[in-house]
Amino acid sequence: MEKKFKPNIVGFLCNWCSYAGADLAGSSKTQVDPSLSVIRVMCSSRVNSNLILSSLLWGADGVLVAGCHPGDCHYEQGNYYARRRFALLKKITKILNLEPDRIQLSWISASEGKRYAEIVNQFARDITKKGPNPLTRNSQT
Amino acid sequence: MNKNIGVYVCECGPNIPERIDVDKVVQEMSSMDEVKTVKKFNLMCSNDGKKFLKEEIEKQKLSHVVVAACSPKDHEKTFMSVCQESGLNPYLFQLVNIREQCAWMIPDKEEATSKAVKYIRAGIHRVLYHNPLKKKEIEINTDVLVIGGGLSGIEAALSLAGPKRKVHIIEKTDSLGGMAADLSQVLPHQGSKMDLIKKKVEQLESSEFVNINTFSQVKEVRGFLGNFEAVINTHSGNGGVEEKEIKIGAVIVATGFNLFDLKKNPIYGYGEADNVLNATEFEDMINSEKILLKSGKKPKSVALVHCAGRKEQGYCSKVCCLYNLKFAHYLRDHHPDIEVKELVIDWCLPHKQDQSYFEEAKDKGVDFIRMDELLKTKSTGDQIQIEFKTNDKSHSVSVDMAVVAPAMVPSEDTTKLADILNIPLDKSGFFKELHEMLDPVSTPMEGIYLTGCALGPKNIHESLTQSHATSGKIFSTLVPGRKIEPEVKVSEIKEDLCTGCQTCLSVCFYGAITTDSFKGVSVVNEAICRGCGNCVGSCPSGAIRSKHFTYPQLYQEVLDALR
Amino acid sequence: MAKAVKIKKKTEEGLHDFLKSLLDKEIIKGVFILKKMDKTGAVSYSLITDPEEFKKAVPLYPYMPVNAGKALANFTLLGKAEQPIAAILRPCEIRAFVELVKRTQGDFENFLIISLTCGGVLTLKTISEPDQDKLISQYWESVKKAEVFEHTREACQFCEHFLPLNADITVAAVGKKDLDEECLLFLNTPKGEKFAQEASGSSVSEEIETEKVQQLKKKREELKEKYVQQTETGETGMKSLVNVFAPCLGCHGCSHVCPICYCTLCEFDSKTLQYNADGLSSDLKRKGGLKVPSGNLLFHLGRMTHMAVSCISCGMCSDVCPVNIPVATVFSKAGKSLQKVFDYFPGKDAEEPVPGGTYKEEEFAEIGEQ
Amino acid sequence: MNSKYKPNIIAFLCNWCSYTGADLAGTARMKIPSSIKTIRVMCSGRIDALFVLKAFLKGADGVMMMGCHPGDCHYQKGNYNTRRRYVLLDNLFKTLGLEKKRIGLWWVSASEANRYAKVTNEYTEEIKKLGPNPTSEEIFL
Amino acid sequence: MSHQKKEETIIPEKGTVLSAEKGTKRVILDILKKALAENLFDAVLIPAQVPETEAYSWILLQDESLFEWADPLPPVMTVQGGRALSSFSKNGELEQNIAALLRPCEIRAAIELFKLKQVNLKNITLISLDCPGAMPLSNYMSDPQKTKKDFQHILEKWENSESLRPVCQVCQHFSFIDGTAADLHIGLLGDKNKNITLIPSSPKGKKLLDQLEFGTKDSVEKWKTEKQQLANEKIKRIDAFNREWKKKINQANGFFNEFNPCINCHNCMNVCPMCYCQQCYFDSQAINFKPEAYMQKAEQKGALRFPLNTMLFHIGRMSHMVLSCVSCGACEDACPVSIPVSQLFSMVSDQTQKEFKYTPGMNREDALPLQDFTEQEFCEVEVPDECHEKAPEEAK
Amino acid sequence: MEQQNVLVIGAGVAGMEASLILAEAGLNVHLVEKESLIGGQTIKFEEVYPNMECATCMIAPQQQDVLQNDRINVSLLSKVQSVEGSAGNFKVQVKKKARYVSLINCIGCGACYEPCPVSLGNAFEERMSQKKAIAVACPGALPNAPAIDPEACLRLNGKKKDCSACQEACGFDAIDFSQKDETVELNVGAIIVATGFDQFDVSTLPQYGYGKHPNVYTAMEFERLYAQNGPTEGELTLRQDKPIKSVGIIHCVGRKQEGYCSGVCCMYSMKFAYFIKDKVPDADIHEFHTDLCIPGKSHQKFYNELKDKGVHFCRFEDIKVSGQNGNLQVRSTNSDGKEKSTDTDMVILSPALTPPPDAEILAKSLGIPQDSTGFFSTQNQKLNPIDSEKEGIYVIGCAEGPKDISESVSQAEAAAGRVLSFLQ
Repeated sequence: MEKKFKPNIVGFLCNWCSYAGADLAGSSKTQVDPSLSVIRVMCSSRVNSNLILSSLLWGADGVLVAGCHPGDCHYEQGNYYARRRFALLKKITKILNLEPDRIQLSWISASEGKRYAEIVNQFARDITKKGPNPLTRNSQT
Repeated sequence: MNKNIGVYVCECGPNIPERIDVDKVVQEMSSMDEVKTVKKFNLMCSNDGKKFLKEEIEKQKLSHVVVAACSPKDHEKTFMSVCQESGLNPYLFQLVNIREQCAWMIPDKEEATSKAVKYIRAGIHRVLYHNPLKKKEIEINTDVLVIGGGLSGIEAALSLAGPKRKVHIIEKTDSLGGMAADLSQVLPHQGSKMDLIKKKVEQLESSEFVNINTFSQVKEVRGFLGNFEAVINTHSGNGGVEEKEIKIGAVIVATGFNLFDLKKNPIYGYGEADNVLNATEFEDMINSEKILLKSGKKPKSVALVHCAGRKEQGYCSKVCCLYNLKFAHYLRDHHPDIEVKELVIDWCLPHKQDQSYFEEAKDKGVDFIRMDELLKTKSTGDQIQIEFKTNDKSHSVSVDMAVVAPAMVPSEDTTKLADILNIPLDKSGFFKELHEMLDPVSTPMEGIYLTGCALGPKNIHESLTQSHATSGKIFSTLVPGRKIEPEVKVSEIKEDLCTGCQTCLSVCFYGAITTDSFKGVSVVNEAICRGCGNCVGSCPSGAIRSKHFTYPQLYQEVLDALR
Repeated sequence: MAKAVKIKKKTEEGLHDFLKSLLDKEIIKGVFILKKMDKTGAVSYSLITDPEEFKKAVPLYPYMPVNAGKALANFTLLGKAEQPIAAILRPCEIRAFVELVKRTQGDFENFLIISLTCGGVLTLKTISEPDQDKLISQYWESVKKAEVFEHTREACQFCEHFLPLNADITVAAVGKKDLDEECLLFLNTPKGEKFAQEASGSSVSEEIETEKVQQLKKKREELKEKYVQQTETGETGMKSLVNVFAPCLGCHGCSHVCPICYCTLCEFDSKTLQYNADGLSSDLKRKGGLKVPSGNLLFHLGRMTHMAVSCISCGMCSDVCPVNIPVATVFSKAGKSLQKVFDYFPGKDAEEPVPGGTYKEEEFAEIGEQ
Repeated sequence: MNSKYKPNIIAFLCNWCSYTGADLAGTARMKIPSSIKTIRVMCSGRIDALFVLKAFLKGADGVMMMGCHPGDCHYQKGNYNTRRRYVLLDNLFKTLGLEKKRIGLWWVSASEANRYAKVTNEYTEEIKKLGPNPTSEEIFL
Repeated sequence: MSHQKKEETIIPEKGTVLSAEKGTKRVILDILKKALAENLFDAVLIPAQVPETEAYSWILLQDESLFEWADPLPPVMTVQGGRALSSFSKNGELEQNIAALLRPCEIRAAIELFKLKQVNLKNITLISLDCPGAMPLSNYMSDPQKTKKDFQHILEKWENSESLRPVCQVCQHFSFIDGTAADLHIGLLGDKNKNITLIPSSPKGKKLLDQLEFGTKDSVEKWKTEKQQLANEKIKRIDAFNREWKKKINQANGFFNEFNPCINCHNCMNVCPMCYCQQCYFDSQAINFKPEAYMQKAEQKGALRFPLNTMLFHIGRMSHMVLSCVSCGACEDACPVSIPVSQLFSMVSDQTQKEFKYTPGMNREDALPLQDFTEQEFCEVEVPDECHEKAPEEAK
Repeated sequence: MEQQNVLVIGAGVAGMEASLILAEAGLNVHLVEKESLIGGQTIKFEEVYPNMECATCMIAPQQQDVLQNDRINVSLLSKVQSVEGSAGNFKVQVKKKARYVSLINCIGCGACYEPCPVSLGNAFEERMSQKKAIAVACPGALPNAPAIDPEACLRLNGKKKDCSACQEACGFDAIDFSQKDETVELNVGAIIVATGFDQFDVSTLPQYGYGKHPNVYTAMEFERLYAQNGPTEGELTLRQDKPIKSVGIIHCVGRKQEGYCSGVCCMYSMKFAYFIKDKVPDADIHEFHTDLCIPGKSHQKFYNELKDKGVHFCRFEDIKVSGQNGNLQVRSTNSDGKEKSTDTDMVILSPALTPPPDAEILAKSLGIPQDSTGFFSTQNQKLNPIDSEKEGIYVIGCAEGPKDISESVSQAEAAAGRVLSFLQ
């Protein structure tokens, strides 16, 4: 029953830039890899380690956090905090023995529909290449 | 409470069925617990669709509604208001985006269908965790406090004061008028005198809706839009300080600017060489109509030196070029015997009529000299020698008198006031606007506005425009008789769980979180919170909840994403 | 005499096979059971759904990493299990689960509860012992003989309720000499009987409470007396209590692992009982010295008022204590006394109300009237 | 024991019966020992076991719980629960070898000013005999 | 936007050297006794042995008779001192002047907690001392006498010993390194056990020495040299230590294997000074789900471990407090199943703190890493890497 | 004022801001826009200086608010024909062109573009890409619905009267050929003019080589070239395709001719340098400027930063662009008369901002004068910067003169303030 591996990717998108960018990708009929499931949050700063770590431990093959470009945050500074928290998390996930690029932070603006598609497709390709998150089958998580 | 969820799949004409097997979606969803009904509809956002949804909610006695259609950016509000009309709390509704995020993105029908199922299922699970949120209304005070009695402050006060809105204006000096009152002419190319300011001051003083406090400063401001309280200290004549508290709905900061201290850099020769004046001193000379050297003689030549302090401060003050031109015009018009040399780095004349003003000066015989960098100003006996560099070569001119145009710098109380008002400063030390482009007079603290040179160097017409802009903002947010409705999806702190570590406080840009020092817990001011959730992300103990984006709600989405 | 099934296999194997066939045939969707973890010797509870994973299951392993009653409650806190699940629990774990179900912290539905006549569990510390296997075979030898094994928990050593209540199926272990030859499953309920049809054994009629079992019960009762004596509580009142709990770090591990302590935020962790500057000042003035963090005894006594009446004496609390305080023994002592007063046996019946949540008008009439 | 010793007694009174009774005692100018410090609660059922324990461990020489007589509870049955709670505490004190006299439960109705005076005086005397609560000096609690 | 008043840190050159003939501990206690007698403090926070038992606990000591039980350097760390300090000082300014005698890691925890508003340092004088490390709590609890003897031996020799807790063996901050935030440091090194050196490290500390009429006239060079020697040894050890742990963790399932025996008692969190939350997020109801969700996971994985979310707890806790971890080892001491929690956390925190250029508890003024940011940092975490320097924009 | 209605002409960033504030204050706003979409020029920009923020992210929420606000009545494809009356009571005739697409039915799915047989240059994209006769200006345009260009549409221009390709493709019955141009009369109390700007026509100055050399771009062309939602989706693909090694950006194009400094070109020219450095880090970028006009507290920092990045700044007195085979040469003369020649692959011209071509007509219908530059004049340049010569009519944003977004927004808010203050 060797089925082609299709990853499960969780994408946290900020409402103002990245979600709008994703919408633009849709309304421009850009093809985007379906393995990413979008979860809308108001600001990338809402996404903290609790959300990302639990996604990973519960078997997400990849987690994408996308927010406004630095300086563009609808709430002025949220994405800077998001970035710091993310930098910390990158360190932490290392000890889970996961490839550090299973989690990704990207800046996607509302006009960057194409970029959204590129980032998601590339990320999905990367994750597919990496194969399933070993934790998906880890009974301890 | 019984959970009766209604799930409606919008076909969006051919858009969704083209790529998604809607019937399959409907079938999958109907097997879910707590889903009372699943139906598809051709176009939910049409009037028929809205009517249909309304009937369904009423007929089926739905407790929650999930609509799978387009992006929330398009029709979230539409369906929320349908819910509202049907007597269902609009926050017990979830819009699932299967058009942009599935149908239009995924060419493979099977994949798109299963993705849509995933999303809708997540939506159903999520909506079960929704709470009925209620809009709140807060009574407001429409009065306004204007800090600073300069031109900007006066204009704002005049524009705002009226029978339904009182304006308190406070000025730290003895009289209103500010910097502009000392100017010889404000309108260089039209040459009219500046008694207009006087008129405006008189108008203010005679208004029954304006309360003028001179010799006064703010000591404390607390509260939020529509409900501020300010403590004002007024220095009475005998050295005592009188304290009073006023209630206002908005604050306008119009504290103006200071001039760069030319003594900070010896290259300007100010304070060392006689007959090196700064712009204000020269204005005084014009006002007294006597252009004389220290010796009492009339100068034969005057140099107007631009851009003093620009390099030190790191910005162009915008107005200096024009007022130097004004000086040049004045000298040529009234003292044609004085030779005028103007030492310019870059002309900054960004107004449709300023260039012609420059051309006119040129025609009047002003000697414009381009310099790349000023090197030195020194006194050589009777004369002042100014050395500068152009095209990598050194040059110098000698004149009898030099007028140096200093940069505009933040006024001295800026930092203190920023602390009192809890608003940020920018890197140049001026107040920082909420958004440099789109919100140039607001601050992160809703209800506190900025105008004029408190924000950075500005010319008079810009300052006036901004004063009107602040009044526009206040007119539209603080309408007499109306209440304000703060954002509903705000953060909320569970007191029991809060440890009082104030992490949330330090990450909140809007100052919406304060500490209850007695209880040792953080408190969200819902009137200020914008609902970004940064505090939630920062709280280690999960004591903060961002309404409508709670952990359980997001976790439901995560779980279904991983199915 | 009770209905039973006899399988001609080593007890643990027989049980293993029985459960595996249930799982293979999808009669049950999962088995809640102890499982050896890969590589490391650690054992933990798992909900197994994949028959492959089931190979690593060790249903009767004498180790209790967590009171399974608490784990099951965690699983069913927000609703009942949708599909049938078999759960292998020790008698005290079932009692814990019952107590939690009473407090609506869990749901019994759809569980097939399998238990055993319990010889106790080894202490948590033994898991890191190098000669663990030897210890375990020694353990089983003593179980066969219905003896008290010295490396089991203190609470197990004096546990007289080692015959399960509320189990659908009971595995005979204590005092069963032929543990290694045959597997005897008592079928206590119609549900147990129904599921046991899948077991490849012969129906028999056997006695659960054998002579050996009764002997062990008596032995354990005696031991209880002994251990309670040893804790010294009650001899010199407050002073001895203080001394018993003196090493306490305030880690509250005992409450965290206690199946009866189900609160998400313990009152003793909350702000209610924290010192403020004023209180500190007056206490310090009065006593001339103050232990900090304070409230140590208040925590233990308070916790006792909250749960001692429902204490099922599983011994998790003692085992988890980093400073070897015999928490379980003290609590068992208090619990036993309280349970007698209220005529309450914790974990007997999920329908029976908790003593704190009910009353009889006629009881304790003399109180308050003096 | 020093005859001048004045114990510290905390009394939790239910609002409807005992507190009214205590008030009545006051109006009637009855002599109530000054050692009694009353704390009003709406129902004796609100008297948490922790209130009693905390008062005791903080060094109260005696803790009194007072409520309406059985059957008279303003909230129908609160005092039955109180009684059970008292039994629990009493038993705990006994089992652990603590001085069980330091806590007590009395029913005092709104009209029983006399009873209130009586029980408070009696209890104070009893506590006086018992002496100060050793807990109040104990550092290592 | 309140601005914390800066307290300057003096780089100490001079201090007081006192003879320790009577025994190091006695001398320290005598100093404190003197300070109490002269009303320089109202009370001293110090470890003490509970009479009639072998247990140690923290006491706020006011009555002189209690000095009999006090022990400035007990063989074990029971409750982490930072936590003890927090327990009574977090709810407002104290009325008493209190001196707290803490190990360096406890001082650092106290400073971190101070930043998190869990300790109010207003009327507290922090006194630290050179720390030889502590013995594992479980060893002490099973054989107090032997452990005490071993510890005494270590204290005399100041040599590394395998019997110390592993994190203590590689502790870099066992002493006053470069401006710890205590007010006064007591150097036990320097003529080991013959003398003790009092080094003032804040104006408060200096004033205290003056008030005690010790002054600051003696050179502290000797202490400095010895301390440096010991530090160098430790630094060598820590590299090997980190390497070894990295290797272990980098094996397949390394992290999970280590935490496998976890029984979810949360002792590690409850004794951790930096886990200051009332209720741990991982105990909260936020991560409770319906049985179906768990079943779904179990089916996905083949088996699902109970108690649920044990690993999430550990990794999540790590993400919450690793930047503030002072490697005090309390967690490991409290673990009933001997998981090397502290060693793991210490390894991770060592690296993470370097990344954030932050050493917890060194300085009262440093902003906590997650309450702060700069615009130009960590650009490398964005993908695709778009690290263009932004136009200068105002931070706060 | 009797009328609580306000007319706002132009739905650019200034017009939208003014409308939103007035609507929030409780007034009814008629927002008249000549294009088929709102947002004005700002939405063409990928990023705006000085903080390099994404313009779409910045503006989109505002556009949404305008479209969803009950108090704002947006008329697209509309122009003001005539104005009568005085402050407090203006009667305005607005001519509204037919869109031929029902905004109520259309959901913006875009099914209609494909079958349309007509292609033409997209003016929104500076004709750098093609669009169909029925199309939206760019992806993400708001309102998200196409319009039919009646001159291009075969059915409407009579070339093929039975063409109904789009109508057949539409699943929502949104295409309505029966729509007619109409004129509506509005009663308003005040008028806010926010008609924006146009760009100086660089083809009138041959020395810049625009039109002759394909790789000479105007600023607006470059904005679209760079935009993610533009014709090349943000790729810097030149008209005459070649790798970009060197770029010349020429300031002050048309300044002399128009007689004023536009005040924004220096900054946006530097923004271009920033863009190019971002995409092609090795590229040599030359900024040819006369006077650098970078007022404002954060602008100079932007300049300093670029200089640090190695962008060359060169002051010129005279300049000329020539070229051969796609290689461009910029010859500049400095104030000393020294000549310098620079080889580039691409030249971007930063033209002056000018009044839109129909300003004159509008000025006449409104009865307010234009000044010598062609922008609307205001009462008093310094003390009443937004009040036109006629009471009740306010001029804001670039309709009043060249300015940046920040100033335009300030003026918009100020105009709202004036109207509301007047009402008080």
